[in-house]
Amino acid sequence: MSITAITPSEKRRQEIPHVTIRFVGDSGDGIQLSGDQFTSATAVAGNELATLPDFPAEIRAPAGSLAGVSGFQIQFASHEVYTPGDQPDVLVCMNPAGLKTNLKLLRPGGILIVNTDAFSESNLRKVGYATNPLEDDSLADWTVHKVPLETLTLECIKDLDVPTRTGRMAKNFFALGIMYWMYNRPMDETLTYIDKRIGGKNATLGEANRRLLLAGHAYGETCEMFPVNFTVPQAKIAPGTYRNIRGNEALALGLVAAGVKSGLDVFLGAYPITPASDVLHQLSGYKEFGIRTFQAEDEIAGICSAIGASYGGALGVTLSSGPGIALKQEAMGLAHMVELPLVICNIQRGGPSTGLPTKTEQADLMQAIYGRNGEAPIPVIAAQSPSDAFMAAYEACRIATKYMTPVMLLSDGYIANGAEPWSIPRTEDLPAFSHHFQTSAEGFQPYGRDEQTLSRPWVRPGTPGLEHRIGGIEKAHLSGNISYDPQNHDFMCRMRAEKVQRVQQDIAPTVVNGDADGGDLLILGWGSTYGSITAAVQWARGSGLSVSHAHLRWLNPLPANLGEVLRRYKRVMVPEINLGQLVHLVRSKYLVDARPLNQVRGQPFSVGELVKAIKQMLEVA
Amino acid sequence: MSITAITPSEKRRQEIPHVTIRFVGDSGDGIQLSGDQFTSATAVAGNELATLPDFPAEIRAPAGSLAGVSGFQIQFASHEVYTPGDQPDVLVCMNPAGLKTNLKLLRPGGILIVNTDAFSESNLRKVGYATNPLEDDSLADWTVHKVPLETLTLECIKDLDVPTRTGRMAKNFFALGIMYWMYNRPMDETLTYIDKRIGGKNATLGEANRRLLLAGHAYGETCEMFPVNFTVPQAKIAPGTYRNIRGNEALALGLVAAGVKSGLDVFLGAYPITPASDVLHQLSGYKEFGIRTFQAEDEIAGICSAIGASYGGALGVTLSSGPGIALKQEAMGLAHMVELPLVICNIQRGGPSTGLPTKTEQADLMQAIYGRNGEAPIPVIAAQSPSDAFMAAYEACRIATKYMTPVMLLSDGYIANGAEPWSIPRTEDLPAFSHHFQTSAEGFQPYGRDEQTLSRPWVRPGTPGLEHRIGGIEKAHLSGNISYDPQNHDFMCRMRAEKVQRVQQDIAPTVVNGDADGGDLLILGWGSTYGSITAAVQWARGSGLSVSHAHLRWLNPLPANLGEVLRRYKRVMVPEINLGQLVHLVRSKYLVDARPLNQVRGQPFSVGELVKAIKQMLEVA
Amino acid sequence: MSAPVEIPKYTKADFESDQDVRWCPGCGDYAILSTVQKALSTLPVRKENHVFVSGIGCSSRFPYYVSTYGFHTIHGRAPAIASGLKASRPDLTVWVVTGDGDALSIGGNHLIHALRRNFDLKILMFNNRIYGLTKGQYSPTSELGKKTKSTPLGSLDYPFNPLALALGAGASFVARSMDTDAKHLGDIVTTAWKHKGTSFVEIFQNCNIFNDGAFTSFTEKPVRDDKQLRVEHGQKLVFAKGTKGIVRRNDRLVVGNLGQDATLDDVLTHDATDPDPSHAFALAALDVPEFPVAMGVLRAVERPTYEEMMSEQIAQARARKPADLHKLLHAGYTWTVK
Amino acid sequence: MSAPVEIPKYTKADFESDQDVRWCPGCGDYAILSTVQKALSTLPVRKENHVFVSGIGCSSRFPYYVSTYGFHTIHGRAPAIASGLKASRPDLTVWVVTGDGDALSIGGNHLIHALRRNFDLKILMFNNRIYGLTKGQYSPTSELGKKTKSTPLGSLDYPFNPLALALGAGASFVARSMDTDAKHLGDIVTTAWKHKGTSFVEIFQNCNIFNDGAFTSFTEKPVRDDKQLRVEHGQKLVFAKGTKGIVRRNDRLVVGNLGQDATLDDVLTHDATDPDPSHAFALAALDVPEFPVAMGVLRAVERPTYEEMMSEQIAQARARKPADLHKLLHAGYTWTVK
Ligand SMILES: Cc1ncc(C[n+]2csc(CCOP(=O)(O)OP(=O)(O)O)c2C)c(N)n1
Ligand SMILES: Cc1ncc(C[n+]2csc(CCOP(=O)(O)OP(=O)(O)O)c2C)c(N)n1
Ligand code: SF4
Ligand code: SF4
Ligand SMILES: [Mg+2]
Ligand SMILES: [Mg+2]
Repeated sequence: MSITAITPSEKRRQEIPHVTIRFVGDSGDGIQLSGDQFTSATAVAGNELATLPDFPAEIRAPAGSLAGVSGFQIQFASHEVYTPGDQPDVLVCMNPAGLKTNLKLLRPGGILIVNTDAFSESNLRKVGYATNPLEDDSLADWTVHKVPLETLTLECIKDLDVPTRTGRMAKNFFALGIMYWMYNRPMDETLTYIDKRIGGKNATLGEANRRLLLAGHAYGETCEMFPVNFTVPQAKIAPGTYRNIRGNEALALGLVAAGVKSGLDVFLGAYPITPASDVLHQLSGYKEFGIRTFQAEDEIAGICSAIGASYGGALGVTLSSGPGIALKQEAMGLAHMVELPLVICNIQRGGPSTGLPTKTEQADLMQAIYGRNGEAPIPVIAAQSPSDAFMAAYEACRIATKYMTPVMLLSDGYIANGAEPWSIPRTEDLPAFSHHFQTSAEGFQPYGRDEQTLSRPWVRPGTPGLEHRIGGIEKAHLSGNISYDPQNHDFMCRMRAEKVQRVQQDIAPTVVNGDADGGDLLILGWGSTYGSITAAVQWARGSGLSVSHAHLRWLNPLPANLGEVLRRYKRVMVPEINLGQLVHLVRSKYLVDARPLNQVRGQPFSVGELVKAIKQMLEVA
Repeated sequence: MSITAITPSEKRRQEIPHVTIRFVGDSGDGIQLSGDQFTSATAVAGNELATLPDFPAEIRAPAGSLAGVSGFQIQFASHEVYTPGDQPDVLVCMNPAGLKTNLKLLRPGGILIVNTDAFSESNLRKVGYATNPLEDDSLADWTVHKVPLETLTLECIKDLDVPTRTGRMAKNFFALGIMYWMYNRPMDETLTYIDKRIGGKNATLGEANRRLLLAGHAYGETCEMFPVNFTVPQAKIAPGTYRNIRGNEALALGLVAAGVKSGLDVFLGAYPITPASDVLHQLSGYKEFGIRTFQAEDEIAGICSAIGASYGGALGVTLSSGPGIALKQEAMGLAHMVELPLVICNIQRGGPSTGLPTKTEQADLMQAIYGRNGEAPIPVIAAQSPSDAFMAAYEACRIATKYMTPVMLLSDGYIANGAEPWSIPRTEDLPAFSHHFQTSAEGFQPYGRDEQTLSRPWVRPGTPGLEHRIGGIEKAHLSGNISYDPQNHDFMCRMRAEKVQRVQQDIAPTVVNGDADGGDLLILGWGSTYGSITAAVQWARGSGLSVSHAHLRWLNPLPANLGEVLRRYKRVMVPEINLGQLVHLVRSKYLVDARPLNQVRGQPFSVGELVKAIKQMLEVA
Repeated sequence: MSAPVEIPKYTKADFESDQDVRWCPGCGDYAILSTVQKALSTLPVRKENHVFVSGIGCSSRFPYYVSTYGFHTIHGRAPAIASGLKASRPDLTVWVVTGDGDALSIGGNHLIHALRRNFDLKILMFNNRIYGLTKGQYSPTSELGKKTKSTPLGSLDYPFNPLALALGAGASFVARSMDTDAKHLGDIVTTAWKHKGTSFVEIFQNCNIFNDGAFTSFTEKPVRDDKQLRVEHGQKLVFAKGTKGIVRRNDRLVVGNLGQDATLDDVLTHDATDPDPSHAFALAALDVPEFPVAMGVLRAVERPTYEEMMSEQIAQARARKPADLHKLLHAGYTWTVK
Repeated sequence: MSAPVEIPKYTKADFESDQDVRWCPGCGDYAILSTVQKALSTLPVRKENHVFVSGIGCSSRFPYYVSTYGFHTIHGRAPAIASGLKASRPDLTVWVVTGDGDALSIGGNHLIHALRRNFDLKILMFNNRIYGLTKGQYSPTSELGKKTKSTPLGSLDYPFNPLALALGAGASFVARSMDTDAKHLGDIVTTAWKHKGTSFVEIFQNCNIFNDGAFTSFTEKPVRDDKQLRVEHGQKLVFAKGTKGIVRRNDRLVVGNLGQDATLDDVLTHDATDPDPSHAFALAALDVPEFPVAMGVLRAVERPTYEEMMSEQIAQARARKPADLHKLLHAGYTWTVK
């Protein structure tokens, strides 16, 4: 790895295997930016890492208010990392609101770095502190470093022509500099960012931020307050070219890749909604790939326009979250009936109703499988991590086209906004993905079927001699004419169901991490719980417990061998960020006494609570 | 019973225990009217009965076309009757299209009464008959009575000033007269109908129809063609006052009764759709009950207006079918979140998508339970027969109000359009149904809860001192303020789920018809399969098989004792007019190896196919 | 809508499908079908390049009966589906067939958005002022107080004026015609096809089963001339065989009796191309009994279509940088582990 | 909206709720909130009889901040929910607060239907020409070519003119005002309340985060007088401190320079009560740069409200026959088995 490492004085270094750091402050404090920069630097440093941004629920809450607190957490290590960490070891705190809401998360004995300048009386009052916690003994359990960040910042750039307000807002780079020193992170990447992205627009501001980062670093090095800095050795990372990627970005790239590899034009019809909108934003910037993005008047028009595009021979995609997905169900039924490819991306968020728009949840699974009127099964696939959203999206497109069916892709708020290093695939290594438009009139039947996939032919309007009519009323086998024949309806319902079932042909058998031949406990998961479960299982196996893990990519159909796999274990546990959904599917289907583990707290499982549940289930202390 | 019976000559009478008659003809042939009249006469005759209208799928198909065939079937008996009969014993057929589509249903040896006048060459050609089936030997398996209905009709009224076209259309009354003679039905009721409803508008036409009915009757009596007439002795019917009622009518009356008994104003917001519209039509005629019906611009506005009305302190109701229900799911989530009473009537029809709008199906169960984003459970209740829709609707309203929750009421096309005698309940015997609007500010909390039901208080805007705000974002326990607190969200999701679960308090334990203590096979059903299952189980028990039947009124929550009941039987079978839905719920919940029996042919199970499945499952010949 | 290289000589029969037509005998839809099929046979477009998209309703069964490509979709959503189709396939001629319920009730939002976006769609709305398929409930164009199955005591909603709504939404082309006037309707359909942008055509259509005679107050022979204003771009707004005209008095439109209280000079001239929609709006608002009903093309203003601009953006983006997937995946900061 | 017996003397503070207001500092919503709270305190309506219903958006958070009854519903559906509420509770004053996205994008259909039905709803639409809550995508009122997160190369849809759309839908009351002019806005809100029927008020609102300065072309001090036409019923349409007026020339509206190419007599007079919506439509269509933007009440026409007619039907039905459940259940042919 080619990394510019900055070497601090050797004597104060201490090596640790992993650390979790959390930055908190006001939405205006640049917390997310700091987090992103720290993440890049950490990736460059060769550590494994996982991150979790924690946006304020309010669009723009009053400055300094509890509702306006923004957070960013990162765990990095010299070994594999699957979650952003349960409990931070370090809390970097910009204001009283951040302290009030986040202190309880910091592990006892952990390090608290706090911007004392923000602890004015009015700020304290705003969040309900009667006395200044920095001045009473309420922080006795932690190692506290008080830094007058704003004073230092303003001092450092006082000769530059930067308005005080702007200058004060730049304090995050000073804080970042301290952290870079403390965890021995390379600064090149961030300096380049400052010069290009900030300095490019405003040279003085660029200069100010550059200075602040370096000054923060120097402050760490020289200041008496910090007795030691830490080194987290490089992890053994698989060879490859990496970038850091958020889930929504990866999902968008997966759609672009599907378009390029299949030769199909991608059309996205969507209506903005949190947290799905970013995928729309991303895709709207890829016009050179021929991607047509259409901001529709509502979610129904979004999916309908995508169906229209698929009918015309494009790869129709729509996306939404929460209530927006509920609105699309009628049109999904139409797509199922007319058997056109369509990908519906559901970036799940806290429900029901408007719910908790900025929080994560896995509670739309049953809706994905059963949400439509009548018998209208569709394949359902789930992404399991930010970078994995790329392949999940790619696969969703491939299956939709191959089987001429709508496919629902489940992601969630955690995946969408979380970021992780991604080993960028070589385009030539992506799974083969072709498409076929019928052009020959010979033996053409609008509802004739491919023997293997049961898919019907895809005909682009404009193809001479193949003119035909389709629609949402039940259609006669082969001809596709309207049919009210009772037997035909039964036949066609079963045919469509069977077609969806045939997607099993393209689904890898369930793989077990752990004791493949059976054991005391299998943890069955899906979606974004992947990281927490993996970490918890690793921990449990390390303590000698017979615990294994299987994670589902496809929720409908389920892998052919799943029932057989489940039966190999004495117990099966299904952790979900909902009140129990997948667990119903497997209990019903395999009559296995799988047990649910549920929470809906708008955030991922912590490894700790999974470990606790594992112990309980195995009745060990 | 006070029935005016007409006594034909005794010598030609034959007593039979039951008979199934089917009328078929063109939509314009008055088939449904004949069926209705025959049904009333049969009820008056003191028989048990069940009926099934079979509308053409096309709004108004060309006269004489196969798509335009309308049918009406009735079974009546001297014993209990649960279905309209599998195979007709008699087919009354008005035209070649009716013969072509229905002859295969008639039991071998059955009676075919056919209107020869309609078998013109052009009519035959229209439906693809190369030769006239009345003239070749294709009807040899049946007892055929050829009647030149139109000729007889016109002859009979030639002295009246009735246009030929109109006169020809009145032939159904002549045919009806024959059937009244043949099955010894009282004619008073129909004569009154003719005089009032037809004669009231057009005296000449009234006179014509009166004459035709009597002439048909006389024709039966005197004509050489009919060697015998049949008597179906009176059934032992529970005492009470009866009327014949269709499911949609009963459902509407249940809503009216709920309004009257609870003292709440009923508000219906709905958008027309087949087969739900009739409930809207019915209710719009009950203005004197203060019922406000609002034909909205779409299904979403329909449910939203009902939510607005409930918020204002009315009993909000909405209704739809098929795709219309899918569209309402987002708003159901809102009603669940703000915890307001709301009744959503889903008159299920053939799906998916537009599907088979005029056919019946039970394929919306999973959608009812799981169709929303997030964790948004709602109680689900199902009607099991046309007259039962009254109590099902009443109960849905009662539970919605008592638990402050949306409730989905499932009916279907078969129940909606089917009719049966209904023992009219005394209004004072209806279950108690009160409501409470909070008016006192003392200790008022918008999301405080009743200890027993967990329902929150219902406050009508306009109540001084109780001003508060509600909405679809997660709310804090008690205060109802917006809350993004993770623990609160988990708590509230579980609280709402628990509230829905508490409806169990109002659900009668599962009752088994048959061997209550256990046996070889339990058939578990829900909704409109009630009649077929009851008849099939009766048959099976009659043949000495250990078969029992339990029928669910509530699908969510399930009755508290259901799991325990299911486990008493060696086998459990779940017949549904879908591809397997309730069966998943019970398998998952109770880990019982319940087996599905499914068909989606747009029509109820026949008793025969259920009997066959029972035999197969019990491995008897 | 550039004419393809070779257009076969079509007849009406070339546009008749093999499906049995299933409307009630006497329904106005038959006449419209026949007129449209005839118009199609005269257009310089190959058959396979026409697509008919419809929603749900009697009128929406239309696509089954035309032997081109056809898509009978779901209730109210045809404009949205057609928009997606046109956006990705600007080469096709996309027709939308819809009813007053489909277009203005459940589908109202998609309609007004299609109109403002100006996709090159040809929208034919059959207005029978009733829900036909669901057997006769009042529709958003039914008159106030209408007694139907769902309103036994009379409806309470004021009806939409579809053209006024379309103009309010910013429609670039609006026109009106009727089922029974094949010549006029044929011309209007052809003109609508020629317009580049969303064409909205309201076609009065008799539903003889549930709303018979809805339009007789201005279509019956005795009143027809007096109660219809046939508008033509650039022509004076005269009617009643030239005896009357629309004039402005006290800043309001009134009927002038030529030779009596008004002269031909007073009569306003129709300008369908006026960029300000107010002129067309005023004409759309004219209604019986006080005024004649304006028939013909009320507005036809050209402006770039959505799909044109979309294709242009794509072309420009492509000109700026090549579509390189490898580069895209490797965008931003990357590092290599060996 | 009959005045209840006793109305307490209210101050603005009586309409402030205990919830922290959560808009961005500088957002135009603050000013509107304050003006509306003030207006409420002057109306002869008891506090508990006001209900605020909203959809989803920054603007739709409004109900939380007003200490009356409030219902923050789902995106776009507030008019439908409010209609049901008003239909069953005609005694309440029902306000709808909505944004340009909530009202015109996802909620467009419910809005136009509410307007034609004329429920007595007071609809306040905060038009910031952007989606604020979802962080800055263009809205149906954003100008063509707008660059936003979802349209990095510029939007392709022609915007709605909300008042033109409302008039096309048959609105009985339409008006326009702006966040920063508390006096004008307060008057308009009060007038909207007084109107019996659906009042539609478009309020230009600055979103200083995602669309700052959207209205400066006619609200900035230097251009304000010249670019705003304050309309008053019965008054001449003059502006620019009386130096200009709206006149009709060649049947088109143009700006006349008084004392130069036009006299005060030439200037049109505003008639908000004209039953023909064409006059109001023409005013609504005026736009910069050619014209000033019309502010004030463009249309106020009284006609029976939906809920009035509904209550009337019920009263009549009740007068005709008593509500007897027993009789209803026993309607039609019945028979008794003993
Ligand atoms: C989502 C949905 N809601 C309701 C219906 C029922 N429905 C079908 S057509 C129709 C109205 C048709 O009226 P219109 O568009 O005027 O067509 P017409 O039959 O009069 O030609 C309705 C309410 C449906 N099919 N789907
Ligand atoms: C069904 C649904 N779709 C989408 C959203 C996301 N959403 C919330 S507000 C909004 C637009 C808000 O714009 P506007 O109404 O103009 O309000 P503003 O925030 O600008 O005041 C969108 C798209 C949602 N909450 N629900
Ligand atoms: S119901 Fe009316 S619109 Fe429908 S086919 Fe019959 S006549 Fe035509
Ligand atoms: S985003 Fe815009 S509209 Fe929303 S609160 Fe902030 S300034 Fe106001
Ligand atoms: Mg219609
Ligand atoms: Mg906005």
